[in-house]
Amino acid sequence: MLMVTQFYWMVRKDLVSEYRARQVWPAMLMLGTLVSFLFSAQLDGVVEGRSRIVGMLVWLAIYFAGILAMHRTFAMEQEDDCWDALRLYPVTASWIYLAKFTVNFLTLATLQVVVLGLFVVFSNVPLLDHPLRMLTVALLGNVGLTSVGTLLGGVWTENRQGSTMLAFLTLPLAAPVLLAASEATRLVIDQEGGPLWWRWLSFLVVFSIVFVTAGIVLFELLIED
Amino acid sequence: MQRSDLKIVSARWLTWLVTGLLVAALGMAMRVAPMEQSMGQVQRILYIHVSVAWLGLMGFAVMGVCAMLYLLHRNMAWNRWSQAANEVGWLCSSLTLFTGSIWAHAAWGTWWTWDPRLTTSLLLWALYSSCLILRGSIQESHRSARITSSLALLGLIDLPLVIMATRWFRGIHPTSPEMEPVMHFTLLLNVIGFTLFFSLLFLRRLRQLQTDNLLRKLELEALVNHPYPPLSAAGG
Amino acid sequence: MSLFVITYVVFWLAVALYVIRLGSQQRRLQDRLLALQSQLQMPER
Amino acid sequence: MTTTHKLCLGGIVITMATTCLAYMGASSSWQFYMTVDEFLNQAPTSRDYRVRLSGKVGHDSLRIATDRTSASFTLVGAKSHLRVECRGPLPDNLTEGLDVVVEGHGKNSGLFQGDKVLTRCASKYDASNL
Repeated sequence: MLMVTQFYWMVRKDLVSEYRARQVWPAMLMLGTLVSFLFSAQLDGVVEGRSRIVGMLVWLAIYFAGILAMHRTFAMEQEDDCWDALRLYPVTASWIYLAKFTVNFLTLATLQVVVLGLFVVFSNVPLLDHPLRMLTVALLGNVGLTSVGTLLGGVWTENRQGSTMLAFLTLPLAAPVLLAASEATRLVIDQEGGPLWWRWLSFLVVFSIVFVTAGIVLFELLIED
Repeated sequence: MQRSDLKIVSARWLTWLVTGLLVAALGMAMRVAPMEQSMGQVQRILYIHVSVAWLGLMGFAVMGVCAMLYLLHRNMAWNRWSQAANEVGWLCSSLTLFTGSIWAHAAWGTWWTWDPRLTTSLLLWALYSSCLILRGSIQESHRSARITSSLALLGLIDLPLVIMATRWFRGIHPTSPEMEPVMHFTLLLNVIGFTLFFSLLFLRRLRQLQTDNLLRKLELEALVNHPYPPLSAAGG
Repeated sequence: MSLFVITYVVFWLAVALYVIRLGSQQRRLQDRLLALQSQLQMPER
Repeated sequence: MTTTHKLCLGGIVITMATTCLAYMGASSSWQFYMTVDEFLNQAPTSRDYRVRLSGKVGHDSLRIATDRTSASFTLVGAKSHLRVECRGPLPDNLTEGLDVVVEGHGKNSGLFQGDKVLTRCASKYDASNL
């Protein structure tokens, strides 16, 4: 019970500080919007294979803006030695990981709402004709990206070129999620359910399980000094 | 493993043995082994491709196991093992992709296709590269070792996927085709020769890293005992 | 020249590059060792 | 819980997940390609999407345009066969009786419109008599 309370406070303090200082969300949403704009504008002339391209672009936009945000949630902790204070808090590193994971999940979810909305409006692709399916893909993709991003984000708290390095290092680990999520998104757009869709979905589930577990286990090793 | 145990690296006879083996393997691969019927001369890439592919996988396994040992014992010696394996393994992994791509162009008619074996191998290469970059970009040694080891450990998941990709999933990459006895022997010779050669490179690199570590300690010690470096002598 | 010969040549070039890198690393280590030796042989002040 | 315990636990979960992935791959085969028979067993209406098909080039069926930009042949499976028309770069060693993978999409008329052909290696490496 105590764990849950501590977890709640760790999540809450991040959300409250974000609400007051607005350090992460505006920059992330700005980048997401801009990237979505550019991508959709370029899509105008494309006739064939639109769904395939849109599937990929949506996730690329989410990935780039999302990685920026995940880096910032950790970089934020550097001010006034918040990070050291957080690690002195009597919880195991696994709980810190889960708290950061939750915050990043919520952040990325907001980004997804914006990016998906923009793509629906600007690219004329029926992304939301099967809202439930799209929601499932978005959720699983979010969990996959967040688990990787949060795990490696802890590494680069104080490094100045951290966000570049983070994008660099997460890419090989996040590439399977990006591919699976894009492919699943394409199938949603093309309105193809069936075994292929389920296969990509189950891949996303397995990936998420692996990396959330890895995060709970390895986070301690990554953040100790 | 201490420095003295690595004397074998500098043993002349071993160097000559490996050189001889490699020359024999090269000769067998380029001349003695028969030309393949449907693919022609290009099939001779098989001998180096399979050798370095196997060593790329081996390298990652060594790196992963050493990374785990480092994390358990926090002994920098294991990190040096893992770093040497990382460098040599990355080289082998890159060469696998390169030779494979050329062979694929001749045999399949494309430089690259998203076959399961190819995709997972590319991922393995990306993981190798990430670890390599990570090692160079963090100054503090234990921090760098800890983070790289964690990533190497995570990457270990990809290893069984690469190995089993042709058996578990349907793809265009052949599993282990039957071949003429001469070809088989040539392949075996090549694999053994390359394994010895790259192991030697690995041990050389390992020894360099150990020497570097030792020198660093001695330099620090010398700096403490002789606080004035030769600079002042030059000035006087 | 057939494709496989080119592949072999490039292959060995890449390996040779790594070996050269190892060699230069070795020289650097040797230089450091020499510097250390000369430093240790200096009279103490 | 010590680091060792955590590592062991993590290892178990990750191994299980990988096994699960392997099982999924083995049972439904994470398809790089479909066989001709599998493709033709589907309802004709669902054939109009991009797919890779594997089969043999039928005997006496290969016609290659003189400028090597297009070819047509029969793709033979275990039980059935399919007419393929392919536009795009062709591999140099495309011949009859060879295992190939064709990338493209089906047409309702029973024709398969390909745009890329990959030849598959022989499953046995034989010495050439030359």
